[in-house]
Amino acid sequence: MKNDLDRDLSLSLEESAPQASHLDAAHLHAHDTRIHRQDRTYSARENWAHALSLGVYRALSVLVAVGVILVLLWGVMDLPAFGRETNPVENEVSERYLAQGLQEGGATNLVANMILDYRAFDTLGESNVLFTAATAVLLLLRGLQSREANHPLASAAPEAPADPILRAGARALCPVILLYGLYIILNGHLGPGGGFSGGAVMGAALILYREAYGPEKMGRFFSFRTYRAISFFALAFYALSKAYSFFTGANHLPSIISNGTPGAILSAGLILPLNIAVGFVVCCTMYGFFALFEKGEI
Amino acid sequence: MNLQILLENRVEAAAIILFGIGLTTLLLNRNLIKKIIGFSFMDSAIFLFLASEGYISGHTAPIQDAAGSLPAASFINPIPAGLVLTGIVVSVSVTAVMLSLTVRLYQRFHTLNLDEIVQLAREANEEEEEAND
Amino acid sequence: MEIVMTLLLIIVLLNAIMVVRTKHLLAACIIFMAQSLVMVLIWILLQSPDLAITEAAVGAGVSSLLFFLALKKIQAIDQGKEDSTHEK
Amino acid sequence: MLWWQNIPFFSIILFLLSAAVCSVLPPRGARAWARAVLGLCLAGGALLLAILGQPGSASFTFMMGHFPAPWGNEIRAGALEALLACLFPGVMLCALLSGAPALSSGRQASREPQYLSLCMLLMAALLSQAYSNDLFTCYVFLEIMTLSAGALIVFQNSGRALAAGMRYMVLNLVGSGLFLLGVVLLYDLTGHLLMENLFVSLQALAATGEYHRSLTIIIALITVGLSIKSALFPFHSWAPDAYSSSVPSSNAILSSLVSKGYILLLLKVYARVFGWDLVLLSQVDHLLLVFAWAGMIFGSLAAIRTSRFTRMIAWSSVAQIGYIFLGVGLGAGGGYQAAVFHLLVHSCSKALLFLSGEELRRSAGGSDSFADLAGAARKHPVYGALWTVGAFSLVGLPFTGGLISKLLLGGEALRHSPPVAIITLAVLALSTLLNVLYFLRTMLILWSPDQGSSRRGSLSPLGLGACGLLAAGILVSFFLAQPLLEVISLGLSQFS
Repeated sequence: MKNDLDRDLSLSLEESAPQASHLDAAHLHAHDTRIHRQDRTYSARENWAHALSLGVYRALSVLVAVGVILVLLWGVMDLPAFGRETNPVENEVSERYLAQGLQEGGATNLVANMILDYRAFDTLGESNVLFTAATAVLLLLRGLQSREANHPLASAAPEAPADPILRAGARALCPVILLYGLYIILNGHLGPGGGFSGGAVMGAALILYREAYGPEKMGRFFSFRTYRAISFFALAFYALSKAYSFFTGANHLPSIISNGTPGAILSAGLILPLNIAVGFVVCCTMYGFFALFEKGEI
Repeated sequence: MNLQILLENRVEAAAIILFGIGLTTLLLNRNLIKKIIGFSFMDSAIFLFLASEGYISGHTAPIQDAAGSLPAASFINPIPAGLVLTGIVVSVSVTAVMLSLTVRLYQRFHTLNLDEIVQLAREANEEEEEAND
Repeated sequence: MEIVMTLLLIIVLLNAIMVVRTKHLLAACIIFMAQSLVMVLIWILLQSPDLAITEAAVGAGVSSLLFFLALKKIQAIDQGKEDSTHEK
Repeated sequence: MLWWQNIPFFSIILFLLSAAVCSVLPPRGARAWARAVLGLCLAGGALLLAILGQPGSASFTFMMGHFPAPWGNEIRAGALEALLACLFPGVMLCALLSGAPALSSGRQASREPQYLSLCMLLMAALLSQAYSNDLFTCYVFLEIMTLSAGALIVFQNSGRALAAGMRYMVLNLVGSGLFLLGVVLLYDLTGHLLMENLFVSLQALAATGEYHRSLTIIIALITVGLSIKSALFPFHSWAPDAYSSSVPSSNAILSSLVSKGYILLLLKVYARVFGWDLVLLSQVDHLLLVFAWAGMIFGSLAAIRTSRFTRMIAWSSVAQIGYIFLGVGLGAGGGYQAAVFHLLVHSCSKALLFLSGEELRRSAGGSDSFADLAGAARKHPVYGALWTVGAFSLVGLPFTGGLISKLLLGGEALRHSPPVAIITLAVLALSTLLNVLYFLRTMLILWSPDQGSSRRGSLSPLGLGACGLLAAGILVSFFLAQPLLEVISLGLSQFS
C-alpha cells in the first residue's frame, strides 16, 4: 500500500496537493481517490479539446443570453410607458388601497395595510416560506461536524478569542442595533419598515454579539430550544390570529379587534402584533442561518 | 422608434436585460456560487420590473399622515411595493437553502463545478451498487 | 433624478456582467453586496421606502453575510485538508 | 355562509399550524399529529366532495379577510377542487404510512419532526394552489412547494441525493422565475391579479388586438415555467434523479403530488385566466402536443434502457407526465377531462409503484439493480401483487384506471384535425407498447422462481393498508369511472 500511495501523490503534486504524511487509513483512501480523480479528467491545460469546448461553450452562452434578452425586449417594447398616470395598473384596486386604507386598515403606512390586512394570505404564506427555508437549512447543516468528528471541518476554525476591538465595538453597538431593529418593527405600521426588515436588523445585532463574545456566551440565553420555541409561538400566533380574522371576515361576523386612533403606536388592529411576530420569526431565522453556517449548531 | 421607446422605458428595459443575464448565468455557468448569484440577480430584476410598473412620476411614497389629509392621488401604487417585499424575502430564503446545499456538496465532493458533482455522484452511486453485490 | 436613475441602472448592468466575468468567488460576492446596495438606492428613487429598508437589511445585510460565510466554510474545508494532513 | 364552506379555509390553516407544531413535537408525537391532521382533512375533503359532487352544484368563494375579492384574497372551491382535496391528503397519508420505517430508522430518527413539518407545509401549499384564485398567492405557495420538495429530496444527505437536490433546485428556480415574470407582465398589462378580472381585461385586450406580442410571450413564459417545474419532456433532466434518490415516501410524494400541483395550476391558468381560444391564438397548444409526444416516447425508451429498478419507475413518470400534457394539449372539454383523469390515476399508481417497490427492494437485500431483484415478489407475494396492480394501471390493462384514460385520450384525439389525430394515436400505441415492454420485463424478473434465501421482511400492517388503499384507488377509478368523469367535467365547467 505504501508505494502506490507515493505514486498517487506524485501524480497529483502539481495540483498543489499537500505532502501527506501518514493519515488514518479510511481518511487517506477517500482523500486520495478524490485528488486522483480530480486531476485526471478536468485539467484544461493539456487537454486542448476540453479548452476548445470551453470556448464554444462560452460563445454559446453569450448567444443564448443575447437571444433571451432580445426576445423579451421585443415583447416588452409596447408595454405601458414608465411612470404615466393612465397606466392600466392605476385602477380601482389600488385606488381603494390609497383612499380608504387608513379607515379600513388603520395603519398610516398604506403598504403595511395592504400586506397585513387586505392581502394577508400572501404574507402568511410568506413567513411560511421563511420557516420552510429555516427547516431546510436546519436539516442540511445541523450536525455537519458532530457526525464526522475527525473531519477537517472540526479542526478548521479553532476558537480564536475575538480581538478586543470587536469586543469593545460590539459592547457599544449591539444594544443600539437591537433598539433600532425594535423601532423598525414597532413603527412598521406608522412609517416604512415592518416585521421583515426590523427582524433582520435584530438578527444582525444577535450575529454581532455572537461573533464578538463567542457561541458559548451566546448559547446561555439563545440556544436551540429558545430558537424552536420562539419560531413556534410566533408562527402559531400568526396563523391563529389570521385564522380568526379570515373566519370572522368570511362569515361576516364583527371582529372584536378595533383599529384604534391612526398614528398612535397601539393602532391598526392586528398589524402591530403581527409585525412583532414576523419580526421574531425573521430574527430567529437570520440568526439561525448564521449559526448553522458557521458552526453547524445553533 | 424602438430605441426611443426603450430609452423612455429604460427602467423596464434595464430590468429585462438584467433578467436575461441572471437567467443565463443561472443556467449556463458551471460554478455553484455564480449560479446562486445569477438566480438572485434574476429575482431582483423581476422585482425591479414590478416596482417600476407601480411608479407614477411626481407622486410620493404611500405613507398617509395621521389625520389622513394627504390626497389619495398624490401617492404611487402600493400593490407592487407589497408584492416586491414578499419577493425579496422569498429570494433570501432560497439563497440560504442553495448556499447550504453548496456547502454540503463541497464537503461531500470537494468541488463547486456542477458537472463534476453529477459525475462524481454517478460514480459514487455505482460504487455503492458494487458494494451491495 | 433622471440622470441618477440612468446611472444606477448602468451600474446594475455592469455589476451583472462583472459577476459573470470575474474568476474569484470572493470578488463575485462583493459585487453581489454592491448590487444590493445599488438596488436600495433604486428603491428609494422609485418612491418605495419599505423596499429600501427590507432590501438593505435582508438583501444586502444577511444574504451577503451568508455568501461570505459559505466561502469561509469552503476555504475551511480546503484548509481542513491541509490542517488535518499536517497535524500528525 | 354554510358551515361546510369553511372546510377549505380550515384545512389550509390547520396544515400551516401543524407545520409549526410538528417541528416542536418529539418524533412519535409528530408522527401521530401529522397522521391525525391528514386523516381529518381527508375526511373533510370527502365531505366537500359529497356535497359539491352532486350535478348542478355551483362553486363557492370564501373571502379570506374582511374585504371582497379584488382587494382582499379569496379562495374558490368547486367539484374539481373537492376531488383534489381528497386525492392529495390521501396519497400523502399513504406515502407517510408506508414510508414510515425508512423515515424513523438509524440516524434520521431525530430529524423526523422536521421532515413531517415540511410535509405539512407541502400539503398546505398544494391545497392553497388548488383553491387559490389569485396569481400572486399561487406564486408564493409555488415557492413553498419548491423549497419543501427540495428539502424532501436531500433529507438523506447522501451524495446522490445532494447532487439530485441541487439540479432540482437550479432548474425549478428557473421555472418559478419565468412564471413570476409572466405574472408580473400580466399585472403590467391589466392591473389585476385576480383570475376573473384578468380574464375580463384579457378578453378586452384580445378583442382590440392590442399587446398581441406581449400576450404570446406571457403565455409562453407561464407555460415553459410550469412545464420545467412539472418535468415535461425537454426540461425533465432533473426528474429521474430527483424522484429516485431519496426515502421512499419522498419519492412517492414528489412524483405523484408535486408535479401534479403545477400541472393543475397550468390548467387553471389556461381555463380561468386566458380562456382556451386565447391559448389557441398563441399556438402554445401545438408546442405542448409536440413536447407530450416526445416525452411519451423518450421517457419510455429511457425507462427500458436504465438498469436500476427505482430509476426505471422515475423515468416512467416522465413518460406519464407526457400523457397528462397530451390531454392538456388536446384542448378544453375532452382534453382537460382526460388530463385530470390520468392525473388522478397516475398519482395513485405511481405512489403505489414507489412504495411497494421499496418493500420488494428491501426484501431483496436493498440493492437496486434488476439482477438482485429476481424472485423478490415471491418473497413478498402481497407487495408483489400490489406492484403488479400499479404496473397494470400504467400500462392500461382492463380493470385499472389507466385503460380509461388511454381511451379518453384516444377518443379526444379523434375529434381533432387528421394529422394531429393520426400522430397522437400512433404515439399512444407506440408508448403503450414500450410500457408493456419494460413493465413486463420487470414483472418477469420479480415473479421469476425464487432461488436465493427467502428473507421474509416484516409486514407492517399500516404500510400494507396504505398500499392497499392506493391499489383500491386504482380499481375504483376503473369501476366508478363514469361518476368520476361527471364530477371532473362538472368541476371543469365551474373552472372558468
